[in-house]
Amino acid sequence: MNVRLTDYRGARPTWCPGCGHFAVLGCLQQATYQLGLPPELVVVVAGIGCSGKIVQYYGGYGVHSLHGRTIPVATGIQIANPGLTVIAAGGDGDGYGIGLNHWVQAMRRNVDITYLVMDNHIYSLTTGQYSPTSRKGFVSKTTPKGSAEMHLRPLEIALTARASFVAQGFSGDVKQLTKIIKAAIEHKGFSHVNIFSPCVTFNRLNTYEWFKERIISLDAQDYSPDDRLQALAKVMEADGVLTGIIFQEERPLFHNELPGVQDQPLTKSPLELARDQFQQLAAEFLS
Amino acid sequence: MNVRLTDYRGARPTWCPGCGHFAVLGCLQQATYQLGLPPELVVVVAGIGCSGKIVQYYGGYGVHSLHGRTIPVATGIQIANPGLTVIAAGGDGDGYGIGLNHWVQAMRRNVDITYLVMDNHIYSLTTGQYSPTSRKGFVSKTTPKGSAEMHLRPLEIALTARASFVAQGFSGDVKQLTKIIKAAIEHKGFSHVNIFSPCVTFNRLNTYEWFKERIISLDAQDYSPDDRLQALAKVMEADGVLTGIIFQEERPLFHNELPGVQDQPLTKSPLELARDQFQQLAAEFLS
Amino acid sequence: MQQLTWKVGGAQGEGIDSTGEILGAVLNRMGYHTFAYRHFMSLIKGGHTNYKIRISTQPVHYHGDLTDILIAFDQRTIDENKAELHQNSIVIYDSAFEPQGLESIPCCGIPMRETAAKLGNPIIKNMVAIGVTAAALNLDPAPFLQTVASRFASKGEKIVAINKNAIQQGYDHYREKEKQRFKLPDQTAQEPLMLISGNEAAGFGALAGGCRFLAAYPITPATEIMYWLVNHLPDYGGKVVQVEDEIGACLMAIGANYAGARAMTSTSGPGFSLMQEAIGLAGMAEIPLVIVDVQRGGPATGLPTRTEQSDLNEILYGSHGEIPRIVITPATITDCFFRMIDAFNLAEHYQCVVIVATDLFLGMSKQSIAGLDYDAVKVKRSGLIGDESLADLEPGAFKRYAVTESGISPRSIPGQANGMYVALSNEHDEQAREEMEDRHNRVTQMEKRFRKLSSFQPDQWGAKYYGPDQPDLLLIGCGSTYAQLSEARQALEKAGKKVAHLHLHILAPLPATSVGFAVEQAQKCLIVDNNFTGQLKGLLQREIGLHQKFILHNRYDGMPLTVGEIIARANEVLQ
Amino acid sequence: MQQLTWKVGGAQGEGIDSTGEILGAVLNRMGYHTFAYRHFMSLIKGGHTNYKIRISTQPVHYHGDLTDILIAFDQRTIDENKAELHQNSIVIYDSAFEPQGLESIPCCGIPMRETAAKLGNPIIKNMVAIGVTAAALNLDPAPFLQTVASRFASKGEKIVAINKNAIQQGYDHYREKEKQRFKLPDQTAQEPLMLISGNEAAGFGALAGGCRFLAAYPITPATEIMYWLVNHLPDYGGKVVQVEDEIGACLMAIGANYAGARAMTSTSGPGFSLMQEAIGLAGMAEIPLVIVDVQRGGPATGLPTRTEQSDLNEILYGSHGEIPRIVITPATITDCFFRMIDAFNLAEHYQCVVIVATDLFLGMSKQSIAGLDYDAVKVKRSGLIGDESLADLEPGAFKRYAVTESGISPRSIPGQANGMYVALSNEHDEQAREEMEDRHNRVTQMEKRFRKLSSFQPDQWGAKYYGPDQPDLLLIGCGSTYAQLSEARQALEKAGKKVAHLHLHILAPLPATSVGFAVEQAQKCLIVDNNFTGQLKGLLQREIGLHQKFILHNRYDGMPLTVGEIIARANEVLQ
Ligand SMILES: Cc1ncc(C[n+]2csc(CCOP(=O)(O)OP(=O)(O)O)c2C)c(N)n1
Ligand SMILES: Cc1ncc(C[n+]2csc(CCOP(=O)(O)OP(=O)(O)O)c2C)c(N)n1
Ligand code: SF4
Ligand code: SF4
Ligand SMILES: [Mg+2]
Ligand SMILES: [Mg+2]
Repeated sequence: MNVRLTDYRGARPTWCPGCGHFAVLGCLQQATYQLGLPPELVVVVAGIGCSGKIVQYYGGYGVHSLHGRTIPVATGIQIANPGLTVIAAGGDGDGYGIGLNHWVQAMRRNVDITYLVMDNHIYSLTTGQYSPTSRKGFVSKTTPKGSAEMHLRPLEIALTARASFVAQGFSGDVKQLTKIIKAAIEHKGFSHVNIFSPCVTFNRLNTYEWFKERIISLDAQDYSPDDRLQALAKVMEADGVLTGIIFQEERPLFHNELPGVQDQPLTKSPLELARDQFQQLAAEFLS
Repeated sequence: MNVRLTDYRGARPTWCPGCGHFAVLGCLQQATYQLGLPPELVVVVAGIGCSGKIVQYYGGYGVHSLHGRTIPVATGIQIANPGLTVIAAGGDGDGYGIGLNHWVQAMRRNVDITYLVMDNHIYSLTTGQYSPTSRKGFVSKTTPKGSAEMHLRPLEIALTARASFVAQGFSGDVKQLTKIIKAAIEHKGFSHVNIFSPCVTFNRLNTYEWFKERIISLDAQDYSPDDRLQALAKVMEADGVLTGIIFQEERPLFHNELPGVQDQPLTKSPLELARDQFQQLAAEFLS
Repeated sequence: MQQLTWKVGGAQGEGIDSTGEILGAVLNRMGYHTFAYRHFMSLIKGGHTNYKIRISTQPVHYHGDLTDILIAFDQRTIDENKAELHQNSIVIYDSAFEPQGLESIPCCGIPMRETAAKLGNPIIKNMVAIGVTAAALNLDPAPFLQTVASRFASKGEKIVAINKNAIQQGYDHYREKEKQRFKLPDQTAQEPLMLISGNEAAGFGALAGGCRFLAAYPITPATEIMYWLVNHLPDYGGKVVQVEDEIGACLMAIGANYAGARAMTSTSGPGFSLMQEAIGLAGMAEIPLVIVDVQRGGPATGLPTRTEQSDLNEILYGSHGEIPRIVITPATITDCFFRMIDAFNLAEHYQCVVIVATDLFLGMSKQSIAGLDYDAVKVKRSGLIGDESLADLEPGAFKRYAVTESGISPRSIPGQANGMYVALSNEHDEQAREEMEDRHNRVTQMEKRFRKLSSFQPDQWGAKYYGPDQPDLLLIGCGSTYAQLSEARQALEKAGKKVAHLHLHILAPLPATSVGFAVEQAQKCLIVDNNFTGQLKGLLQREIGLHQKFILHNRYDGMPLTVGEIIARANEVLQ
Repeated sequence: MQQLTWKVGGAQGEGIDSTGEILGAVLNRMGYHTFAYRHFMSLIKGGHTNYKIRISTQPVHYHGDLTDILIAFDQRTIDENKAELHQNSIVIYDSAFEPQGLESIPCCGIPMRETAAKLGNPIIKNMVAIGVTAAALNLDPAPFLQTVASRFASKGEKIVAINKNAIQQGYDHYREKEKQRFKLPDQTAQEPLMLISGNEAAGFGALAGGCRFLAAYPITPATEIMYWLVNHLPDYGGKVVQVEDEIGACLMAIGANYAGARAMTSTSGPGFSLMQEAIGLAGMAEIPLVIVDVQRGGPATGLPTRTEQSDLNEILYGSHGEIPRIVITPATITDCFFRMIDAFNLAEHYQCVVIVATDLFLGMSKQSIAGLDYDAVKVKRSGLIGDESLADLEPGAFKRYAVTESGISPRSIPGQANGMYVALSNEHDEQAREEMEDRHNRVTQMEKRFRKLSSFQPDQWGAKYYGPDQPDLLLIGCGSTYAQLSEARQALEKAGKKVAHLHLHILAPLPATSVGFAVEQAQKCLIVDNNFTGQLKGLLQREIGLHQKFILHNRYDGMPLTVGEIIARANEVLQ
């Protein structure tokens, strides 16, 4: 196997110059490259949003799913063929708004996928409405007087929904982000990675500077990500604006826990029933 | 105003004898009666499930909504007329399965409603499939070999999603449950009440006894429900099986934070524009 | 054909279903053809439920209009079922109550509850009823005793003994009290009969058709498909996931299909409505997808325990925008099995959504059927590009949505080197890497997607014609109304009427040639719809025209159609 | 009618829209009738976008097939728009590039970017383009300078000065270089014209129709309705919520309606698909509900920035089970305003779902319209039972779903004493307290719900006929194709053809009398659909019959229809 970094290139990105999403794409390409995962074994499932276009710009297999529907599609792919590396990727609106339920349930199931949320605190592709992670008071096209809602805390939800890997990165720190994405992919189980990925066109509040001024990096701290409650305390203390690997544990994987054969992917199981198998099944109906 | 307890009676319940949901109905009737809320000012919005039938048996206004869709309907009613007491009620499948997203978002918004989840750890009306709160390994019609998923922790999610009131009751303790429901209704903001409400027909595991043996009541403890992180710690420590008021805080209400008049309900605002209002609006389009 | 209909009714939670199931099992084992229909309510205990079995020497696909033997545990059973009784019926009631309103219909009280109570458990009055039934049918109680013994074996000897005792006492009670006995003809079927419901048949058909993944959410009356598959798929390399909702279920199935598995979801109306957006994704991204909609009474939560064919419109026209789709309406329980195999083959071949529309009546009813033919099961693979073909291509040259003459493009599966592409919900070009708004490309791709089905020939098996050419009246139905329509047609034929029957097994693409020809030929057409607005009639009007020939007969009270009402309406129209 | 078409094109993010908006605003203020169409892509920067304005002395509802003046910032603008150019067009391009492929079409290079760059900000090349436009149209630059001054006032004097300077220099450049100038006739409209988009008109219409609550989720091309309402509803006692998804949005609107507010949701295809189940709830529980579906290119995510009338099927037939519904298709921007008022009155009167189907073309285009008539706005209340009537009843005697002759039952609002009831998604009886599976009740309630609309007379304003009786060809369309159809009809008439035009403003219940009569009369009918499968044609076939008369002309590349293609097709058919 002789992969080059360029093998992970898809279409030419159309994001605005300076968009945080470039870094996420680059780090994902780096991470999969460094891990030596051939692109044909990587499937990116993306939502709808500027963020979701990452699937078009990454070079592997992919599904550009519906708005908010990355996780169930990714889950279906992962269960069907656990030999693939499945990455779900989308925006904060996509994942924490319309798609939140799928995300929460996938975490407690511990589906073996990596979820990258490119969190710019705004709906960008639809040209600027507040999102679930926008702070209260955020002024946007649909909140001309400021949003009326307290923002959602993705890391806290991920922790209490029992994600087995929870991390946060920042498009302004690609070294750390690459490291995090690598660790997330390597982690067996649901890896939740929230990424502060500024929208330079519509979000004038949560800019690179805004994040830089506030972010506390766990890398610089003496922190061990093995206690869920402590992780929660840490996240609350930092008001959610911290980066690094926040929590990690080993837990049985959903596709292994589901009854059924484990030694080969679903996609490889023979489709035809042998005559005796058929007759045995039919015989169950004989009263 | 001269309300009697019988005024809160609706249709005759068809639940199985011994069903935990009877207690929830009774306590809700007691609570609203004791609070002196005339039934015409109470609106119950219920989901689909055995639990959801509570709306038919309670005597006020009600919407028997769709499966998983109590919260948005209740929110619409509450915003339209904050003079009403709006109670959302449904099962664990309804609220923590299909309907989870609406619930999480309503908590951070702090919509001023009370949400009663009648949590029997199973889908009952559909005659016994595991639910999001069923423990891993739970055997049901759809999990003949035991469920493959870690269960959802509603209290932890409620806490991290920033519910301003979080409590848990038990159908086996109607005194405490009535007290909790009263407090929940009196609380201004989103009140989340999870209620262990055993299904005596389909859930042979999580019986009254099962709960009784495990429940830790906060009432007997020196506990003050004013610290979110501490509440989380408490809940985790008890593995979620504790009762009482777990957390409460005062926070601005969603309908007040939304721009618009606050002094009268939406439903009372005049529907016709005066000529000058109309012309002023039209004039905005003159270039 | 000799036949008899039997029904037992009481409150939910009284073991009505198991009474029926045991009788059905014994009769089926004896070689009788049975068809059983469960009537129930959306509550767990109380209310009224009944279980009806039609017993025949020939295959029957319907439980019959009338009831010969009614076993009533309560007055409500009599009230709700009186209309089905006739002068030769007998009502066997629990003498714990005094039946009202039976007028001249023969009846016989048996102390069912009392007998059971004396045996220590009033709930086993249903076993007493089984004994009563054996006696009334003039059958040897032995096979019933055996069946019960094996069913309850795991519960211990004591339980078995009590139950057997109850049967025996019921048998004796009836023989003591009542002379009127129905004599079933001797019967031995050629081969052992399977007793199977439409839902089970659909589950089994899916497995046989190569399905290895089901993602679904529980909903009446579709959940039995899930039950069957969760109990069997894992043994054949498959998996089943109960998802958080139907949106997720449909998308999970789409994901698994994308990854190369044959995957499906099963649901009923409310869940089907939630899948509308996802259906569009499968259509746009050309991902095979099989959906079974076991229709129930609508709208909204509607009548969850009743039957209706009222999702046809949404099945045919749901989802925003436009995608090609195949809609199959199995007509019988055996059909449920075979049409699922077709569904998977077609979904893969045409890379499109295939919706199999059954209903509560077909899905939850149980029928004795002659063994399913293994040799008739054909899993046909198609459209998948091989590793070698991909290896022959320049890197990146593979065109997932290549514009071909057939409209069908080669499909790669994740894991295949050099086959990478993005399955997009946005419009896209052949290359399938990024979204594409270009209008010429749009036209090409839109036409390509819709061209796919031009090679599909729904007339091959999508419309079946029974009866004389150039009939005075053509009965037209689809799906589960088959049984009643064919019985009605036969009765009308016997009565000397020139009536034919056209039955639709495929609604989209409509077998328009066959339908058009049949309609042309007929004087008038009576379209039988199990819904309010006449959705099948609407479809035929839209696709065929000739509105003036179409007359609607529809039923929308949640019950399956009766043979009698169709005959009556046909006679009315023929006048 | 004198007229001229102007278009500016470039990459997204180059200020193309504001160029068009400023020109539109100035012309509108001068009393010209304008119609502006925005062509854009589903990305934020780059790609190709253009803004086209048709300028006329008479009201126009469409931006025209051709382009007289094309201002091109890049070659792609020329490539994508060349087909609209004619021999008398002029292409004014930024001399930063060398235009290719214009053959004999006159063109003129102006250093737009360079001029802007010299002024210190290359982005204001769009202001240079405005100056160029003023010169090309032979207009005084003053009003442009004023408009820009007031638009940018908040940004400070320096910015204003640079922008004005850019306009002036563009003006001067063009006058120096180019003689060819288009002369607009003098024009002063009777009254000041409003420059308004279909989405704004729908928002304003909703407010005027009594809407006080909007719950919605952002989606192109519907979000502008939300913008308008969020900026205005709060001042009139209303509120707007951006919900977590469209399922929640629809249900929140249902909740608010149940509570007595006039409430709505607005969306486009993908969101509309997600609302299917909720629509059934409103139908079953008889809760008024207004939904606006601003259609876009489908299926799935499809072509989010392009127009299509491809949700008609789902609008008409979506949701499982059966509910009565009203479907309104506004034909013009003014119509968007008034039909919203109708929608709210009808939803309340019939206690049903009213779907207003517009599309991207109608929703996002901006037109100069003569002032909306305040006196034509009528908020009609109906069906609400008074407190006194409730007080007169025995406690618990109020029947929310009373079976009336009209099918319409009295409705109480939470808070009203003695009016308590449960709005159920399950089947229910008149009393509306608990679910009810009884079959007779089912029939009664089903018939009651569907009887409601029998008093609705869609023929009153749902179908409008233009042109001669007994035409050789009848053009039929619905919604936004009105403009092109009516221009085509007029052109055909001028050419001596006997062509009429029937336009549908209501699709359900279909104004079948008018349509049937018109179709009967016509030799042939050309049905114009802005979708692939001919959804309007399908509807008419289903409801009217006479298939042999129907010919389809459809467009499905995401663009609005052109007048020219309709004329060409009509001539073809007339041969
Ligand atoms: C069902 C549905 N509703 C709405 C939309 C419109 N839509 C497209 S992207 C988007 C929001 C994107 O925001 P986010 O997920 O934060 O991604 P970003 O653009 O900020 O990267 C919305 C609302 C849609 N495509 N589908
Ligand atoms: C969209 C939709 N999917 C599925 C169903 C079927 N359904 C009805 S109730 C129910 C589960 C009820 O479980 P829960 O909410 O826990 O209530 P319980 O009966 O246990 O009180 C389901 C799946 C439905 N009505 N609608
Ligand atoms: S709009 Fe924002 S999120 Fe979208 S591409 Fe531009 S910078 Fe990135
Ligand atoms: S089935 Fe369970 S939840 Fe439903 S009514 Fe009976 S006991 Fe209660
Ligand atoms: Mg975002
Ligand atoms: Mg439950």
